Amino acid sequence: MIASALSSANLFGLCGASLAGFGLFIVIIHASLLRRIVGFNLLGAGIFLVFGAIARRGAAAGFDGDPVPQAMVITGIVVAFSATALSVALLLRLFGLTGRAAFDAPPADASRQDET
Amino acid sequence: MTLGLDLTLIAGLLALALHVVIVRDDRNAVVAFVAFGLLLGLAWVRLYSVDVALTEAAIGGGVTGVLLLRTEALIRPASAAPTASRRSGGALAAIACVLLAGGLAIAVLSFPNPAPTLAPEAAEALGRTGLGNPVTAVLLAYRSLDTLLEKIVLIIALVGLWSLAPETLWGGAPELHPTAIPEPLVYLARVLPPFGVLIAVYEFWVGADAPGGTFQAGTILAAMYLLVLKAGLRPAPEVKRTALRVLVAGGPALFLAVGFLGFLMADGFLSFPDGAAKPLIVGIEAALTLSIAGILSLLVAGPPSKAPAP
Amino acid sequence: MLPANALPAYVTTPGGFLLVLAIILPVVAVLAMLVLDPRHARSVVGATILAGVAAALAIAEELIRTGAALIYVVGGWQPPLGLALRADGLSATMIAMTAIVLPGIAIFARGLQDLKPETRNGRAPTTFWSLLMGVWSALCLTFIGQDLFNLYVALELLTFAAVPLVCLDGRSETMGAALRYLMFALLGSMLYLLGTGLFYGAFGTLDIRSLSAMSDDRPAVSVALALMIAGLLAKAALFPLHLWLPPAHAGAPAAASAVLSALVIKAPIFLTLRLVAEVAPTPMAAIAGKILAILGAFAIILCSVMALRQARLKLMIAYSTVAQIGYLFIVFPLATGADALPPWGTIAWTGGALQLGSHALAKASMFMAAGIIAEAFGHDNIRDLSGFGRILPLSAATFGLAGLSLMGLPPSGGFIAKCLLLTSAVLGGHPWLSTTILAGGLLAAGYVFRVMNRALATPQTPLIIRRKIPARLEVVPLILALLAVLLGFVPLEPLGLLQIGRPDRPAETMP
Amino acid sequence: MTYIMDGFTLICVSAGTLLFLAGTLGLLRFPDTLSRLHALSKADNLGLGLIVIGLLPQATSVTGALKLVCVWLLAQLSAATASQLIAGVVFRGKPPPK
Repeated sequence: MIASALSSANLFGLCGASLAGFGLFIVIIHASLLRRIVGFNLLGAGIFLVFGAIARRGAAAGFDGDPVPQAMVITGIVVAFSATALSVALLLRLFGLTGRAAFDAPPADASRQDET
Repeated sequence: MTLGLDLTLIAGLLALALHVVIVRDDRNAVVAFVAFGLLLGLAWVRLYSVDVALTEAAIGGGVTGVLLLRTEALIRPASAAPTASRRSGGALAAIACVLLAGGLAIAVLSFPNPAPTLAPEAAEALGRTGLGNPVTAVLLAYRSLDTLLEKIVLIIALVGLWSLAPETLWGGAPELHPTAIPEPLVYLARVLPPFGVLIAVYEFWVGADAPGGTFQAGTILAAMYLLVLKAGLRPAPEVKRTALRVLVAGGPALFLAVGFLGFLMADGFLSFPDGAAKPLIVGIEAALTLSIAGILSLLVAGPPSKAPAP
Repeated sequence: MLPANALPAYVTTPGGFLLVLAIILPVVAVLAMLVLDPRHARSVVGATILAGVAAALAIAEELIRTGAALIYVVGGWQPPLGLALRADGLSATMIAMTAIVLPGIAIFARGLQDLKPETRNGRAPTTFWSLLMGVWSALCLTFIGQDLFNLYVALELLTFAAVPLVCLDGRSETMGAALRYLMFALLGSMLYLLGTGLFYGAFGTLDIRSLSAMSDDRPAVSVALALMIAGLLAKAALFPLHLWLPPAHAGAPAAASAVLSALVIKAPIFLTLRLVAEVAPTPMAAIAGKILAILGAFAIILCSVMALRQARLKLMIAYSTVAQIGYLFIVFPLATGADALPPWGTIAWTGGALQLGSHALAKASMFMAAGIIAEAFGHDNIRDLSGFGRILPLSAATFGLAGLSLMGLPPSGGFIAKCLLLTSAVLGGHPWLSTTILAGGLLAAGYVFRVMNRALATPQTPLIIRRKIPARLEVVPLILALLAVLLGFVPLEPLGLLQIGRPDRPAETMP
Repeated sequence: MTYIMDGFTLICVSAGTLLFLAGTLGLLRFPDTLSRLHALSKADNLGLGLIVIGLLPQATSVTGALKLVCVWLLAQLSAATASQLIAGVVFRGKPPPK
């Protein structure tokens, strides 16, 4: 019983690890800023699942999981949501001002162009 | 049997994540992400973290999904002409991600057995708070400073979000509803909110002793309010209104006030007097629930898009 | 069962409540400004700054008087279940540094806003005050937090307060810069959070004191530290993760640039220092130190060259920030490499702390001077600023004095800092590090003189003044620049103040 | 008695699951949006309804049973609205509103 619970926790931990990998890949590779924001959310979901696996492994004292990492995940989800809200608002404003939803040139090049 | 369920769940999560990575269309990716959020809620149930499952389903799948879908609809003209995703760094990025996932996997598998845990300490200290739900105890007693500051994070994010409005619109009202409001939406917005409020009150009330609590209740309230706004039953409020700002600041302010009360009545900042812990915590939670509902719905509503009345 | 149980419990010290005040006072201001009419924002901030500076001074005074770290156990819940706050000598120095620079910037921002009284209670000024208070609270918590997750909350608070500062003026290019900054910062936070989780999974605690006693070279620790340090570097803009910084810091309004460049980036650097010096086991700290120093050296050379090539004054200063951050990472191998001394006893440690402080003062004053110049002439193209020293002599003097510190010329805080680092590098047998330090100084001299040359040149066509700048506005940056110079008069030896409260563990771990 | 109840649950839940499967198949295979919608709402209404009815005898308390019924009613409400909205969009031949 305990062994199966532990292995299930580990499975979800490994799932979280892969999700974090997928999320990071999107964040690095996709030009679309909206997709990157989704990528951040995937990365976050993976991280939280790792926390969840840790919490489940720490089941003791009559609790089904360690409440401390669980509470941290709740805090984390809320913070991640406000990050999403802020970045979406910035993206929409950028779109409203420029009509684009991706970064243009890398800033190193943009900064070197001469002023008029 | 349960192993099969877990594996199915994990396979679904990974497949949806992969879909988000490779699909060309942004809308498709966002829809897949919403489905992903709901499956993730189930995963949390399987991890016996019902509190987190409720939060994840409400925020991760629900409100974030609304936000992303709306954004996708608004910026679709830009994404219609797809910008070439960077091919050059692809291999390098893939290596970085495999390294991250692999390192994490090794770390997860190398955790000591039996796992170190604070559950016994949390259980032992639970008596001092009078609460029954250990997660609520962690959030509002043991690590209340984290929770308090996280509310400030939300408020700062909101202030920053409002500041993104053009100069003339600052302090005005956001606008959510489309020009033509579909009939069924209005019907839903009339029927659902009473249930929603009831469920939110229930979640908040049981949160002290059973899974549930301020975040979950606040998110449901926020969702109901957003539904009402979206159906155009009520105009969105101007964000400079004092009543609205008092609502937003009220929860954290009460939390702070009780925190300072600890200097006078108990062992110091954020400590509760003996025996009064539970009523104080429930009081804080009530105010926080309203504040969270306000903050979350305003974060989804976005920066003001109508000029304030003079 | 765990070695953590052998550690002494945290006991709240008599002055401990001051730590709570340092974090909470700005938070009260944020809430008050949210509810009150924008007209009152300035008085709220003024009162908070007075109280906050008093708290910072009281912390320093209490620390020096007792000679021991200040500790506060929040809510009476003992770590690892609860949270503790702890200020040692270095933390108190950082808090004091913040309490000097931040009010200076606030006074400057107030003066700048007074130039346009019609928008004084408008969007940008009002938001600036709220965000400034958010930054202050987050910085204080970063300097005194003892719990890795608590520190994560501090980092997020810092990020969310800092990002909107970048795009306060609402131009489209600053929106892009802000979004890029947010994405780098978020990635950093997430990697940091991931590391935090791994630490919890491995040890069941996030309390830094327990972790420093328990951490060993098991795989989870290596992965966790690598993730956390990489995340913090993205936030600190260490080469090659610096791409977001120049457009963000240069695009922000003058006062906001000063906050970002002088203060905000110091928080992740401070945390990196704590992770490497306290949590990482010795062999891992040595490896991390080497990598950080190499990246730091690249940052110094490459970004100084980039600074030399910039056409715009603010971009030049921003690139100079990336270069000067490099010096802080050179500290790592120098401080942890000496076998006979603990890190905090080395001259490199003192040099690093001085570099942190003097850069904060110098960079804040430089950005403010650049803001005055941009306000007066309507642009900040270095080529077209010939003779600005005649019109704005005080700002030119500010620029020159701050430049002294960046170049590392005596007398200045930067000189002492770089001199200590150089001595440490020579004694420790790191010839390439000493070469880098010297070369970085020369390059800094190049870009500072390029501006000073313009300042003192005779213009062919007289500069057109768009707006008259009152002298009292110029005085604030000048005072900060003078303070940066005055730091040059501290004695050339390991400072006692920086060693108070170290080590944070029982004496038996002392070598 | 319990045997009968368990049998009832088994039959109802299996039937519900089957309907869900059929609905999903329809969602994937039907040619146009409206018929897909039809398949989906069948699964939602009948499938979920059958599962809830099947689970009712297993509820340990009256409130538990009431909660189950509430779940079904709320799902009905949201599914009906969503279907209406989607159908409306199809009818007007426009992309969905924001």
